Amino acid sequence: MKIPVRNRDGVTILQPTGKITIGIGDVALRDAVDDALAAGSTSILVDFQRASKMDSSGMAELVAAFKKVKESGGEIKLLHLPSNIRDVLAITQISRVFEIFDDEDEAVASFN
Amino acid sequence: MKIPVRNRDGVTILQPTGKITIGIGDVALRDAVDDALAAGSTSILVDFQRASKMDSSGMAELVAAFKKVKESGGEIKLLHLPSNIRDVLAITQISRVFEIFDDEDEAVASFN
Amino acid sequence: MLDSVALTDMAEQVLQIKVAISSRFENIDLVDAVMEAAMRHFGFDEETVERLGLAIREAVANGVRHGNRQEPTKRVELTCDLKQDVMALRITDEGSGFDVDAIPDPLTANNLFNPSGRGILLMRAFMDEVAFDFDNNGGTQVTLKKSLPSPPSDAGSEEDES
Amino acid sequence: MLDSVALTDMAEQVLQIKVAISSRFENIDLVDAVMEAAMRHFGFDEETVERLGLAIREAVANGVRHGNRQEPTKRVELTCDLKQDVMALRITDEGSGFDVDAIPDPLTANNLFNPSGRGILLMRAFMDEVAFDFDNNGGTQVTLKKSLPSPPSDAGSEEDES
Ligand SMILES: Nc1ncnc2c1ncn2[C@@H]1O[C@H](COP(=O)(O)OP(=O)(O)O)[C@@H](O)[C@H]1O
Ligand SMILES: Nc1ncnc2c1ncn2[C@@H]1O[C@H](COP(=O)(O)OP(=O)(O)O)[C@@H](O)[C@H]1O
Repeated sequence: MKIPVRNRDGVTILQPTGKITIGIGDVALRDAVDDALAAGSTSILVDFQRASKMDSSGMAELVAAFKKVKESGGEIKLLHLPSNIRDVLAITQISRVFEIFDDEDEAVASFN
Repeated sequence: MKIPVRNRDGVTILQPTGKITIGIGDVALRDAVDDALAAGSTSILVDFQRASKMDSSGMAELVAAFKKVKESGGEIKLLHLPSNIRDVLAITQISRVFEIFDDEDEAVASFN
Repeated sequence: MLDSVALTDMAEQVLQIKVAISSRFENIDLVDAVMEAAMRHFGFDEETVERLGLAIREAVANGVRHGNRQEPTKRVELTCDLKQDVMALRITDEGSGFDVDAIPDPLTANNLFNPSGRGILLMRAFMDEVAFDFDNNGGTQVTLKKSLPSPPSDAGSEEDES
Repeated sequence: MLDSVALTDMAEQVLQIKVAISSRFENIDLVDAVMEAAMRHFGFDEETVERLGLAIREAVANGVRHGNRQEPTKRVELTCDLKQDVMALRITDEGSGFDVDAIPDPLTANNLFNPSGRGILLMRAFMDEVAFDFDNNGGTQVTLKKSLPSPPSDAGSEEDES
Protein backbone atom coordinates (compact mmCIF):
# COMPACT_ATOMS: atom_id res chain seq x y z
CA MET A 1 0.00 0.00 0.00
CA LYS A 2 1.44 3.31 -1.06
CA ILE A 3 0.06 6.48 0.47
CA PRO A 4 -0.88 9.20 -2.07
CA VAL A 5 1.06 12.44 -1.69
CA ARG A 6 0.27 15.89 -3.01
CA ASN A 7 1.74 19.30 -2.55
CA ARG A 8 -0.13 22.49 -1.76
CA ASP A 9 1.57 25.84 -1.08
CA GLY A 10 4.73 24.08 0.08
CA VAL A 11 2.84 21.70 2.36
CA THR A 12 3.17 17.94 1.71
CA ILE A 13 -0.23 16.33 2.17
CA LEU A 14 -0.32 12.58 2.81
CA GLN A 15 -3.65 10.78 2.54
CA PRO A 16 -3.56 7.23 3.98
CA THR A 17 -6.50 4.98 3.04
CA GLY A 18 -8.20 2.31 5.13
CA LYS A 19 -6.69 0.70 8.19
CA ILE A 20 -3.63 2.25 9.76
CA THR A 21 -2.92 -0.91 11.67
CA ILE A 22 -0.22 -3.42 12.45
CA GLY A 23 1.68 -4.90 9.54
CA ILE A 24 0.59 -2.79 6.55
CA GLY A 25 -1.00 0.57 7.29
CA ASP A 26 1.50 1.45 10.02
CA VAL A 27 4.47 0.68 7.77
CA ALA A 28 2.93 2.65 4.91
CA LEU A 29 2.57 5.70 7.14
CA ARG A 30 6.18 5.44 8.30
CA ASP A 31 7.44 5.06 4.72
CA ALA A 32 5.41 8.04 3.51
CA VAL A 33 6.75 10.29 6.27
CA ASP A 34 10.32 9.08 5.66
CA ASP A 35 9.96 9.74 1.95
CA ALA A 36 8.59 13.24 2.59
CA LEU A 37 11.52 14.04 4.91
CA ALA A 38 14.00 12.60 2.41
CA ALA A 39 12.49 14.87 -0.25
CA GLY A 40 13.15 17.83 2.02
CA SER A 41 9.60 18.58 3.22
CA THR A 42 9.39 20.45 6.48
CA SER A 43 5.62 20.98 6.43
CA ILE A 44 3.68 17.70 6.51
CA LEU A 45 -0.07 17.37 6.82
CA VAL A 46 -1.67 13.93 7.23
CA ASP A 47 -5.23 13.87 5.93
CA PHE A 48 -7.21 11.03 7.56
CA GLN A 49 -10.38 11.55 5.54
CA ARG A 50 -10.07 8.14 3.93
CA ALA A 51 -8.68 6.30 6.97
CA SER A 52 -11.01 3.77 8.60
CA LYS A 53 -9.25 2.78 11.81
CA MET A 54 -6.00 3.07 13.72
CA ASP A 55 -4.52 0.69 16.28
CA SER A 56 -1.63 1.12 18.73
CA SER A 57 0.88 0.30 15.98
CA GLY A 58 -0.50 3.13 13.86
CA MET A 59 -0.30 5.41 16.89
CA ALA A 60 3.30 4.35 17.52
CA GLU A 61 4.17 5.39 13.95
CA LEU A 62 2.34 8.66 14.42
CA VAL A 63 4.32 9.68 17.51
CA ALA A 64 7.54 8.40 15.91
CA ALA A 65 6.76 10.61 12.91
CA PHE A 66 6.20 13.60 15.18
CA LYS A 67 9.64 13.11 16.74
CA LYS A 68 11.43 12.59 13.44
CA VAL A 69 9.85 15.60 11.76
CA LYS A 70 10.55 17.80 14.77
CA GLU A 71 14.18 16.67 14.83
CA SER A 72 14.49 17.62 11.16
CA GLY A 73 13.24 21.09 12.08
CA GLY A 74 9.84 20.57 10.46
CA GLU A 75 6.23 20.32 11.53
CA ILE A 76 3.61 17.56 11.12
CA LYS A 77 -0.10 18.19 11.65
CA LEU A 78 -3.31 16.18 11.35
CA LEU A 79 -6.42 16.81 9.26
CA HIS A 80 -9.96 15.34 9.06
CA LEU A 81 -9.78 12.80 11.87
CA PRO A 82 -12.75 10.41 11.75
CA SER A 83 -14.51 10.27 15.13
CA ASN A 84 -13.22 6.79 16.01
CA ILE A 85 -9.59 7.81 15.42
CA ARG A 86 -10.13 11.12 17.23
CA ASP A 87 -11.51 9.04 20.12
CA VAL A 88 -8.44 6.80 20.51
CA LEU A 89 -5.97 9.64 20.02
CA ALA A 90 -7.74 11.43 22.89
CA ILE A 91 -7.65 8.37 25.16
CA THR A 92 -3.94 7.84 24.54
CA GLN A 93 -3.39 11.61 24.86
CA ILE A 94 -1.60 11.68 21.53
CA SER A 95 -3.95 14.45 20.46
CA ARG A 96 -2.26 16.73 23.01
CA VAL A 97 0.91 16.59 20.95
CA PHE A 98 -0.52 17.39 17.54
CA GLU A 99 -2.24 20.35 15.97
CA ILE A 100 -5.48 18.95 14.55
CA PHE A 101 -7.62 20.54 11.82
CA ASP A 102 -11.00 19.94 10.25
CA ASP A 103 -10.47 22.34 7.36
CA GLU A 104 -7.74 21.90 4.77
CA ASP A 105 -7.36 25.63 3.95
CA GLU A 106 -6.87 26.47 7.59
CA ALA A 107 -4.46 23.60 8.08
CA VAL A 108 -2.31 24.61 5.10
CA ALA A 109 -2.35 28.27 6.13
CA SER A 110 -1.23 27.35 9.65
CA PHE A 111 2.26 26.32 8.47
CA ASN A 112 3.88 29.76 9.03
CA MET B 1 -42.52 -8.18 13.08
CA LYS B 2 -45.68 -7.04 11.38
CA ILE B 3 -45.65 -6.62 7.62
CA PRO B 4 -47.02 -3.26 6.36
CA VAL B 5 -50.09 -3.57 4.15
CA ARG B 6 -51.62 -1.06 1.77
CA ASN B 7 -54.37 -1.14 -0.75
CA ARG B 8 -54.22 0.12 -4.31
CA ASP B 9 -57.04 -0.25 -6.84
CA GLY B 10 -58.36 -3.31 -5.00
CA VAL B 11 -54.93 -4.94 -4.79
CA THR B 12 -53.53 -5.72 -1.32
CA ILE B 13 -49.82 -4.89 -1.31
CA LEU B 14 -47.65 -6.50 1.39
CA GLN B 15 -44.14 -5.16 1.93
CA PRO B 16 -42.01 -7.43 4.14
CA THR B 17 -38.81 -5.88 5.51
CA GLY B 18 -35.45 -7.55 6.12
CA LYS B 19 -34.90 -11.26 6.38
CA ILE B 20 -37.67 -13.61 5.29
CA THR B 21 -36.06 -16.47 7.14
CA ILE B 22 -36.74 -19.20 9.65
CA GLY B 23 -38.48 -18.23 12.86
CA ILE B 24 -39.55 -14.64 12.30
CA GLY B 25 -39.73 -13.41 8.71
CA ASP B 26 -41.34 -16.61 7.44
CA VAL B 27 -44.07 -16.50 10.10
CA ALA B 28 -44.69 -12.82 9.42
CA LEU B 29 -45.22 -13.54 5.72
CA ARG B 30 -47.66 -16.36 6.49
CA ASP B 31 -49.61 -14.19 8.95
CA ALA B 32 -49.81 -11.29 6.51
CA VAL B 33 -51.15 -13.53 3.74
CA ASP B 34 -53.63 -15.19 6.13
CA ASP B 35 -54.83 -11.77 7.31
CA ALA B 36 -55.27 -10.56 3.73
CA LEU B 37 -57.30 -13.65 2.85
CA ALA B 38 -59.38 -13.31 6.04
CA ALA B 39 -60.11 -9.71 5.04
CA GLY B 40 -61.43 -10.99 1.73
CA SER B 41 -58.56 -9.95 -0.57
CA THR B 42 -58.34 -11.92 -3.77
CA SER B 43 -55.56 -9.84 -5.34
CA ILE B 44 -52.33 -9.94 -3.34
CA LEU B 45 -49.03 -8.43 -4.40
CA VAL B 46 -45.89 -9.01 -2.32
CA ASP B 47 -43.38 -6.19 -2.75
CA PHE B 48 -39.86 -7.40 -1.87
CA GLN B 49 -38.16 -4.00 -2.29
CA ARG B 50 -37.21 -3.89 1.38
CA ALA B 51 -36.48 -7.61 1.81
CA SER B 52 -32.83 -8.53 2.34
CA LYS B 53 -32.76 -12.30 2.10
CA MET B 54 -34.95 -15.39 1.93
CA ASP B 55 -34.17 -18.92 3.06
CA SER B 56 -35.96 -22.23 2.42
CA SER B 57 -38.43 -21.49 5.23
CA GLY B 58 -39.39 -18.22 3.54
CA MET B 59 -39.74 -20.10 0.25
CA ALA B 60 -41.93 -22.73 1.92
CA GLU B 61 -44.25 -19.96 3.10
CA LEU B 62 -44.25 -18.43 -0.35
CA VAL B 63 -45.40 -21.62 -2.09
CA ALA B 64 -47.88 -22.30 0.74
CA ALA B 65 -49.28 -18.80 0.19
CA PHE B 66 -49.62 -19.47 -3.54
CA LYS B 67 -51.67 -22.60 -2.83
CA LYS B 68 -53.89 -20.97 -0.21
CA VAL B 69 -54.62 -17.91 -2.32
CA LYS B 70 -55.36 -20.04 -5.39
CA GLU B 71 -57.71 -22.24 -3.35
CA SER B 72 -59.57 -19.11 -2.22
CA GLY B 73 -60.01 -18.19 -5.87
CA GLY B 74 -57.51 -15.34 -5.70
CA GLU B 75 -54.13 -14.48 -7.18
CA ILE B 76 -50.77 -13.69 -5.54
CA LYS B 77 -47.91 -12.08 -7.47
CA LEU B 78 -44.40 -10.84 -6.69
CA LEU B 79 -42.85 -7.39 -7.16
CA HIS B 80 -39.32 -5.93 -6.95
CA LEU B 81 -37.32 -9.07 -6.23
CA PRO B 82 -33.77 -8.22 -5.16
CA SER B 83 -31.22 -10.12 -7.24
CA ASN B 84 -30.27 -12.52 -4.46
CA ILE B 85 -33.87 -13.55 -3.86
CA ARG B 86 -34.54 -13.76 -7.60
CA ASP B 87 -31.49 -16.02 -7.79
CA VAL B 88 -32.72 -18.55 -5.20
CA LEU B 89 -36.29 -18.54 -6.50
CA ALA B 90 -34.87 -19.44 -9.91
CA ILE B 91 -32.72 -22.25 -8.52
CA THR B 92 -35.65 -23.76 -6.65
CA GLN B 93 -37.88 -23.16 -9.69
CA ILE B 94 -40.41 -21.33 -7.54
CA SER B 95 -40.22 -18.45 -9.99
CA ARG B 96 -41.91 -20.67 -12.58
CA VAL B 97 -45.05 -20.63 -10.45
CA PHE B 98 -45.36 -16.88 -9.87
CA GLU B 99 -45.93 -13.88 -12.04
CA ILE B 100 -43.05 -11.53 -11.21
CA PHE B 101 -42.98 -7.75 -11.83
CA ASP B 102 -40.42 -4.99 -11.62
CA ASP B 103 -42.94 -2.17 -11.94
CA GLU B 104 -45.75 -1.57 -9.46
CA ASP B 105 -48.14 0.06 -11.95
CA GLU B 106 -47.83 -2.90 -14.28
CA ALA B 107 -48.22 -5.35 -11.43
CA VAL B 108 -51.37 -3.70 -10.11
CA ALA B 109 -52.87 -3.39 -13.61
CA SER B 110 -52.21 -7.10 -14.24
CA PHE B 111 -54.90 -8.12 -11.72
CA ASN B 112 -57.52 -7.44 -14.47
CA MET C 1 -8.87 -9.60 2.87
CA LEU C 2 -6.11 -12.17 2.50
CA ASP C 3 -3.37 -11.15 0.17
CA SER C 4 -1.95 -13.51 -2.40
CA VAL C 5 1.08 -14.32 -0.25
CA ALA C 6 -1.23 -15.56 2.48
CA LEU C 7 -3.09 -17.72 0.00
CA THR C 8 0.09 -19.27 -1.34
CA ASP C 9 1.33 -20.13 2.14
CA MET C 10 -2.02 -21.44 3.26
CA ALA C 11 -0.66 -25.01 3.53
CA GLU C 12 1.10 -24.18 6.76
CA GLN C 13 -1.51 -21.78 8.03
CA VAL C 14 -4.14 -22.31 10.68
CA LEU C 15 -7.33 -20.37 10.13
CA GLN C 16 -10.20 -21.87 12.01
CA ILE C 17 -13.53 -20.50 13.17
CA LYS C 18 -15.96 -22.34 15.42
CA VAL C 19 -19.40 -21.24 16.44
CA ALA C 20 -21.54 -23.16 18.93
CA ILE C 21 -25.17 -22.19 19.53
CA SER C 22 -28.10 -23.55 21.47
CA SER C 23 -30.96 -24.62 19.26
CA ARG C 24 -32.93 -21.43 18.88
CA PHE C 25 -33.84 -19.93 15.53
CA GLU C 26 -32.51 -16.47 16.35
CA ASN C 27 -29.03 -17.88 16.98
CA ILE C 28 -28.81 -18.89 13.31
CA ASP C 29 -28.33 -15.20 12.52
CA LEU C 30 -25.15 -15.16 14.64
CA VAL C 31 -23.63 -17.99 12.62
CA ASP C 32 -24.65 -16.23 9.43
CA ALA C 33 -23.19 -12.87 10.49
CA VAL C 34 -19.89 -14.40 11.62
CA MET C 35 -19.48 -16.55 8.52
CA GLU C 36 -20.39 -13.74 6.12
CA ALA C 37 -17.67 -11.59 7.70
CA ALA C 38 -15.17 -14.45 7.51
CA MET C 39 -15.98 -15.24 3.88
CA ARG C 40 -15.50 -11.60 2.87
CA HIS C 41 -12.09 -11.78 4.53
CA PHE C 42 -11.34 -14.97 2.57
CA GLY C 43 -11.90 -13.00 -0.63
CA PHE C 44 -15.30 -14.22 -1.81
CA ASP C 45 -17.28 -11.55 -3.68
CA GLU C 46 -20.57 -10.25 -2.27
CA GLU C 47 -22.79 -12.42 -4.46
CA THR C 48 -20.88 -15.55 -3.47
CA VAL C 49 -20.89 -14.57 0.21
CA GLU C 50 -24.67 -14.25 -0.03
CA ARG C 51 -25.04 -17.66 -1.71
CA LEU C 52 -22.62 -19.52 0.56
CA GLY C 53 -24.15 -17.79 3.58
CA LEU C 54 -27.54 -19.12 2.60
CA ALA C 55 -26.20 -22.67 2.19
CA ILE C 56 -24.64 -22.42 5.66
CA ARG C 57 -27.90 -21.05 7.14
CA GLU C 58 -29.78 -24.01 5.69
CA ALA C 59 -27.40 -26.55 7.23
CA VAL C 60 -27.49 -24.82 10.63
CA ALA C 61 -31.29 -24.39 10.47
CA ASN C 62 -31.69 -28.10 9.74
CA GLY C 63 -29.61 -28.91 12.82
CA VAL C 64 -31.71 -26.58 14.97
CA ARG C 65 -35.09 -27.64 13.60
CA HIS C 66 -34.93 -31.21 12.33
CA GLY C 67 -31.93 -32.47 14.28
CA ASN C 68 -32.28 -30.89 17.71
CA ARG C 69 -36.02 -30.10 17.39
CA GLN C 70 -35.33 -26.69 18.91
CA GLU C 71 -34.42 -28.15 22.30
CA PRO C 72 -32.38 -25.28 23.71
CA THR C 73 -30.08 -27.55 25.71
CA LYS C 74 -28.89 -29.17 22.49
CA ARG C 75 -26.24 -27.49 20.41
CA VAL C 76 -25.45 -26.98 16.80
CA GLU C 77 -21.76 -26.45 16.11
CA LEU C 78 -20.09 -25.12 13.03
CA THR C 79 -16.38 -25.49 12.32
CA CYS C 80 -14.80 -23.67 9.40
CA ASP C 81 -11.27 -24.52 8.33
CA LEU C 82 -9.33 -22.79 5.64
CA LYS C 83 -6.86 -25.29 4.23
CA GLN C 84 -4.85 -24.74 1.10
CA ASP C 85 -7.35 -23.04 -1.16
CA VAL C 86 -10.51 -24.68 0.20
CA MET C 87 -12.97 -23.54 2.82
CA ALA C 88 -14.24 -26.64 4.60
CA LEU C 89 -17.24 -26.42 6.92
CA ARG C 90 -18.63 -29.01 9.29
CA ILE C 91 -22.03 -28.50 10.91
CA THR C 92 -23.08 -30.96 13.61
CA ASP C 93 -26.19 -31.45 15.69
CA GLU C 94 -27.31 -33.82 18.44
CA GLY C 95 -30.34 -35.22 16.63
CA SER C 96 -31.05 -38.66 15.29
CA GLY C 97 -30.05 -38.32 11.66
CA PHE C 98 -32.14 -39.02 8.57
CA ASP C 99 -32.14 -40.89 5.31
CA VAL C 100 -30.66 -38.58 2.70
CA ASP C 101 -31.81 -40.75 -0.20
CA ALA C 102 -35.42 -40.55 0.97
CA ILE C 103 -35.63 -36.77 0.56
CA PRO C 104 -37.94 -36.04 -2.38
CA ASP C 105 -36.51 -33.98 -5.23
CA PRO C 106 -38.03 -30.52 -4.77
CA LEU C 107 -37.73 -29.76 -8.49
CA THR C 108 -40.17 -32.35 -9.79
CA ALA C 109 -43.58 -30.92 -10.66
CA ASN C 110 -45.27 -32.92 -7.90
CA ASN C 111 -43.03 -31.44 -5.23
CA LEU C 112 -43.01 -27.84 -6.34
CA PHE C 113 -45.60 -27.03 -3.68
CA ASN C 114 -43.99 -29.23 -1.08
CA PRO C 115 -42.87 -27.00 1.78
CA SER C 116 -39.70 -28.98 2.40
CA GLY C 117 -36.58 -30.20 0.62
CA ARG C 118 -35.12 -26.93 -0.62
CA GLY C 119 -32.42 -26.55 2.03
CA ILE C 120 -30.29 -29.42 0.79
CA LEU C 121 -30.95 -28.34 -2.81
CA LEU C 122 -29.51 -24.89 -2.03
CA MET C 123 -26.47 -26.37 -0.29
CA ARG C 124 -25.78 -28.50 -3.37
CA ALA C 125 -26.38 -25.57 -5.74
CA PHE C 126 -23.92 -23.25 -4.00
CA MET C 127 -21.19 -25.48 -2.54
CA ASP C 128 -18.62 -27.57 -4.43
CA GLU C 129 -19.15 -30.53 -2.13
CA VAL C 130 -21.95 -31.52 0.24
CA ALA C 131 -21.85 -34.67 2.38
CA PHE C 132 -23.88 -36.04 5.24
CA ASP C 133 -22.49 -38.34 7.92
CA PHE C 134 -24.24 -39.75 10.92
CA ASP C 135 -22.35 -40.58 14.06
CA ASN C 136 -23.09 -43.52 16.32
CA ASN C 137 -25.23 -41.48 18.67
CA GLY C 138 -27.28 -40.43 15.68
CA GLY C 139 -26.28 -36.79 15.27
CA THR C 140 -25.93 -35.40 11.77
CA GLN C 141 -22.67 -34.01 10.45
CA VAL C 142 -22.92 -31.94 7.29
CA THR C 143 -19.72 -31.25 5.39
CA LEU C 144 -19.69 -28.33 2.97
CA LYS C 145 -16.68 -27.40 0.85
CA LYS C 146 -15.96 -24.49 -1.43
CA SER C 147 -12.79 -23.51 -3.27
CA LEU C 148 -11.51 -20.04 -2.54
CA PRO C 149 -11.60 -17.54 -5.39
CA SER C 150 -8.24 -17.11 -7.11
CA PRO C 151 -6.24 -14.34 -5.46
CA PRO C 152 -6.85 -10.94 -7.01
CA SER C 153 -4.07 -9.31 -8.96
CA ASP C 154 -2.23 -6.70 -6.90
CA ALA C 155 -3.65 -3.92 -9.01
CA GLY C 156 -7.22 -4.79 -8.18
CA SER C 157 -6.87 -5.12 -4.42
CA GLU C 158 -7.24 -1.45 -3.47
CA GLU C 159 -10.66 -1.88 -1.88
CA ASP C 160 -9.36 -4.27 0.83
CA GLU C 161 -7.77 -1.43 2.63
CA SER C 162 -10.92 0.18 3.91
CA MET D 1 -29.66 -8.96 16.70
CA LEU D 2 -30.74 -10.83 19.81
CA ASP D 3 -34.20 -10.00 20.97
CA SER D 4 -34.99 -9.38 24.62
CA VAL D 5 -36.36 -12.88 25.10
CA ALA D 6 -33.01 -14.31 24.05
CA LEU D 7 -31.21 -12.03 26.50
CA THR D 8 -33.43 -13.02 29.39
CA ASP D 9 -32.91 -16.70 28.74
CA MET D 10 -29.18 -16.33 28.27
CA ALA D 11 -28.45 -18.30 31.45
CA GLU D 12 -29.25 -21.55 29.71
CA GLN D 13 -27.92 -20.52 26.33
CA VAL D 14 -24.71 -21.49 24.63
CA LEU D 15 -23.26 -18.87 22.34
CA GLN D 16 -19.59 -19.42 21.72
CA ILE D 17 -17.24 -18.28 19.00
CA LYS D 18 -13.65 -19.45 18.63
CA VAL D 19 -11.10 -18.23 16.16
CA ALA D 20 -7.65 -19.76 15.82
CA ILE D 21 -5.01 -18.15 13.61
CA SER D 22 -1.36 -18.67 12.86
CA SER D 23 0.80 -15.78 13.92
CA ARG D 24 0.67 -13.51 10.90
CA PHE D 25 -0.37 -9.89 11.05
CA GLU D 26 -2.92 -10.17 8.25
CA ASN D 27 -4.84 -12.85 10.17
CA ILE D 28 -5.65 -10.29 12.86
CA ASP D 29 -8.13 -8.77 10.41
CA LEU D 30 -10.06 -12.06 10.31
CA VAL D 31 -10.51 -12.06 14.08
CA ASP D 32 -11.55 -8.42 13.91
CA ALA D 33 -14.08 -8.98 11.12
CA VAL D 34 -15.63 -12.02 12.82
CA MET D 35 -15.86 -10.36 16.22
CA GLU D 36 -17.28 -7.11 14.86
CA ALA D 37 -20.06 -9.08 13.17
CA ALA D 38 -20.71 -11.05 16.36
CA MET D 39 -20.79 -7.93 18.55
CA ARG D 40 -23.30 -6.25 16.23
CA HIS D 41 -25.49 -9.34 16.63
CA PHE D 42 -25.09 -9.11 20.41
CA GLY D 43 -26.62 -5.65 20.24
CA PHE D 44 -23.63 -3.35 20.74
CA ASP D 45 -23.96 -0.05 18.87
CA GLU D 46 -21.50 0.87 16.11
CA GLU D 47 -19.30 3.09 18.25
CA THR D 48 -18.97 0.39 20.91
CA VAL D 49 -18.31 -2.29 18.29
CA GLU D 50 -15.49 -0.12 16.98
CA ARG D 51 -14.00 0.38 20.45
CA LEU D 52 -14.33 -3.22 21.60
CA GLY D 53 -13.03 -4.37 18.23
CA LEU D 54 -9.90 -2.29 18.75
CA ALA D 55 -9.36 -3.71 22.25
CA ILE D 56 -9.65 -7.23 20.81
CA ARG D 57 -7.25 -6.37 17.95
CA GLU D 58 -4.69 -5.16 20.49
CA ALA D 59 -4.89 -8.37 22.53
CA VAL D 60 -4.59 -10.55 19.42
CA ALA D 61 -1.79 -8.40 17.97
CA ASN D 62 0.17 -8.73 21.22
CA GLY D 63 -0.16 -12.50 21.01
CA VAL D 64 1.05 -12.50 17.40
CA ARG D 65 3.88 -10.03 17.88
CA HIS D 66 5.14 -10.15 21.46
CA GLY D 67 3.94 -13.63 22.48
CA ASN D 68 4.50 -15.73 19.37
CA ARG D 69 7.03 -13.39 17.73
CA GLN D 70 5.25 -13.92 14.41
CA GLU D 71 6.31 -17.57 14.22
CA PRO D 72 3.68 -18.86 11.82
CA THR D 73 3.57 -22.33 13.39
CA LYS D 74 2.42 -20.79 16.65
CA ARG D 75 -1.22 -19.95 17.14
CA VAL D 76 -3.24 -17.24 18.75
CA GLU D 77 -6.69 -18.37 19.82
CA LEU D 78 -9.68 -16.29 20.78
CA THR D 79 -12.71 -17.68 22.57
CA CYS D 80 -15.80 -15.54 23.04
CA ASP D 81 -18.58 -16.70 25.37
CA LEU D 82 -21.86 -14.95 25.89
CA LYS D 83 -23.05 -15.80 29.39
CA GLN D 84 -25.94 -14.11 31.11
CA ASP D 85 -25.46 -10.52 30.07
CA VAL D 86 -21.67 -10.53 29.73
CA MET D 87 -19.41 -11.08 26.75
CA ALA D 88 -16.27 -12.82 27.99
CA LEU D 89 -13.23 -13.15 25.76
CA ARG D 90 -10.08 -15.17 26.23
CA ILE D 91 -7.07 -14.61 23.97
CA THR D 92 -4.17 -17.04 24.30
CA ASP D 93 -0.75 -17.30 22.72
CA GLU D 94 2.21 -19.71 22.92
CA GLY D 95 4.76 -17.14 24.02
CA SER D 96 6.66 -16.75 27.27
CA GLY D 97 4.54 -14.17 29.08
CA PHE D 98 5.64 -10.84 30.52
CA ASP D 99 5.54 -8.76 33.66
CA VAL D 100 2.36 -6.69 33.50
CA ASP D 101 3.49 -4.40 36.34
CA ALA D 102 6.67 -3.50 34.49
CA ILE D 103 4.82 -1.93 31.54
CA PRO D 104 5.42 1.84 31.68
CA ASP D 105 2.33 4.05 31.88
CA PRO D 106 1.97 5.47 28.35
CA LEU D 107 0.18 8.56 29.65
CA THR D 108 3.04 10.08 31.64
CA ALA D 109 4.79 12.94 29.84
CA ASN D 110 8.01 10.93 29.58
CA ASN D 111 6.32 8.09 27.77
CA LEU D 112 4.14 10.06 25.40
CA PHE D 113 6.68 9.43 22.63
CA ASN D 114 7.28 5.86 23.65
CA PRO D 115 6.15 3.67 20.77
CA SER D 116 4.76 0.98 23.06
CA GLY D 117 2.31 0.49 25.90
CA ARG D 118 -0.90 1.76 24.32
CA GLY D 119 -2.43 -1.63 23.54
CA ILE D 120 -3.10 -2.55 27.15
CA LEU D 121 -4.24 1.02 27.84
CA LEU D 122 -6.89 0.72 25.10
CA MET D 123 -8.06 -2.68 26.39
CA ARG D 124 -8.52 -1.17 29.84
CA ALA D 125 -10.24 1.94 28.47
CA PHE D 126 -12.83 0.00 26.48
CA MET D 127 -13.48 -3.21 28.43
CA ASP D 128 -15.09 -3.60 31.86
CA GLU D 129 -12.47 -6.08 32.96
CA VAL D 130 -8.96 -6.91 31.72
CA ALA D 131 -6.82 -9.64 33.26
CA PHE D 132 -3.58 -11.38 32.33
CA ASP D 133 -2.74 -14.94 33.30
CA PHE D 134 0.32 -16.94 32.41
CA ASP D 135 0.18 -20.68 32.09
CA ASN D 136 2.95 -23.05 33.14
CA ASN D 137 4.39 -23.24 29.65
CA GLY D 138 4.62 -19.48 29.65
CA GLY D 139 1.84 -18.54 27.23
CA THR D 140 -0.21 -15.46 27.94
CA GLN D 141 -3.96 -15.60 28.47
CA VAL D 142 -5.76 -12.28 28.27
CA THR D 143 -9.30 -12.13 29.64
CA LEU D 144 -11.54 -9.29 28.47
CA LYS D 145 -15.09 -8.80 29.70
CA LYS D 146 -17.86 -6.44 28.69
CA SER D 147 -21.48 -6.22 29.79
CA LEU D 148 -24.03 -6.41 27.02
CA PRO D 149 -26.10 -3.29 26.36
CA SER D 150 -29.57 -3.47 27.88
CA PRO D 151 -32.05 -4.94 25.43
CA PRO D 152 -33.73 -2.34 23.22
CA SER D 153 -37.42 -1.70 23.73
CA ASP D 154 -39.53 -3.44 21.11
CA ALA D 155 -40.43 -0.14 19.54
CA GLY D 156 -36.85 0.71 18.78
CA SER D 157 -35.75 -2.59 17.29
CA GLU D 158 -36.97 -2.06 13.72
CA GLU D 159 -33.52 -1.81 12.23
CA ASP D 160 -32.58 -5.37 13.27
CA GLU D 161 -34.75 -6.76 10.62
CA SER D 162 -32.63 -5.81 7.67
N1 LIG E 1 -29.80 -32.26 10.56
C1 LIG E 1 -30.89 -32.98 10.26
N2 LIG E 1 -31.42 -33.85 11.17
C2 LIG E 1 -32.53 -34.57 10.87
N3 LIG E 1 -33.19 -34.50 9.69
C3 LIG E 1 -32.72 -33.66 8.75
C4 LIG E 1 -31.55 -32.87 8.98
N4 LIG E 1 -31.31 -32.15 7.86
C5 LIG E 1 -32.28 -32.45 6.98
N5 LIG E 1 -33.14 -33.37 7.50
C6 LIG E 1 -34.31 -33.98 6.80
O1 LIG E 1 -34.19 -33.72 5.42
C7 LIG E 1 -35.34 -33.02 4.94
C8 LIG E 1 -34.97 -32.03 3.85
O2 LIG E 1 -34.17 -31.00 4.35
P1 LIG E 1 -34.05 -29.64 3.55
O3 LIG E 1 -33.73 -29.95 2.14
O4 LIG E 1 -33.10 -28.79 4.28
O5 LIG E 1 -35.51 -29.00 3.57
P2 LIG E 1 -36.39 -28.47 4.78
O6 LIG E 1 -35.47 -28.24 5.94
O7 LIG E 1 -37.01 -27.24 4.25
O8 LIG E 1 -37.37 -29.55 5.04
C9 LIG E 1 -35.93 -32.34 6.18
O9 LIG E 1 -37.31 -32.11 6.02
C10 LIG E 1 -35.62 -33.40 7.26
O10 LIG E 1 -36.56 -34.41 7.24
N1 LIG F 1 0.95 -11.58 24.78
C1 LIG F 1 2.11 -11.00 25.17
N2 LIG F 1 3.24 -11.73 25.26
C2 LIG F 1 4.41 -11.15 25.64
N3 LIG F 1 4.54 -9.84 25.96
C3 LIG F 1 3.44 -9.06 25.89
C4 LIG F 1 2.18 -9.57 25.50
N4 LIG F 1 1.28 -8.58 25.55
C5 LIG F 1 1.95 -7.47 25.94
N5 LIG F 1 3.26 -7.75 26.15
C6 LIG F 1 4.30 -6.80 26.63
O1 LIG F 1 3.64 -5.66 27.13
C7 LIG F 1 4.07 -4.48 26.42
C8 LIG F 1 2.95 -3.48 26.32
O2 LIG F 1 1.93 -3.96 25.46
P1 LIG F 1 0.93 -2.97 24.79
O3 LIG F 1 0.39 -2.07 25.85
O4 LIG F 1 -0.07 -3.77 24.03
O5 LIG F 1 1.78 -2.07 23.81
P2 LIG F 1 2.62 -2.44 22.50
O6 LIG F 1 2.12 -3.77 22.01
O7 LIG F 1 2.33 -1.32 21.56
O8 LIG F 1 4.03 -2.49 22.94
C9 LIG F 1 4.59 -4.99 25.11
O9 LIG F 1 5.53 -4.12 24.55
C10 LIG F 1 5.20 -6.33 25.50
O10 LIG F 1 6.48 -6.14 26.05
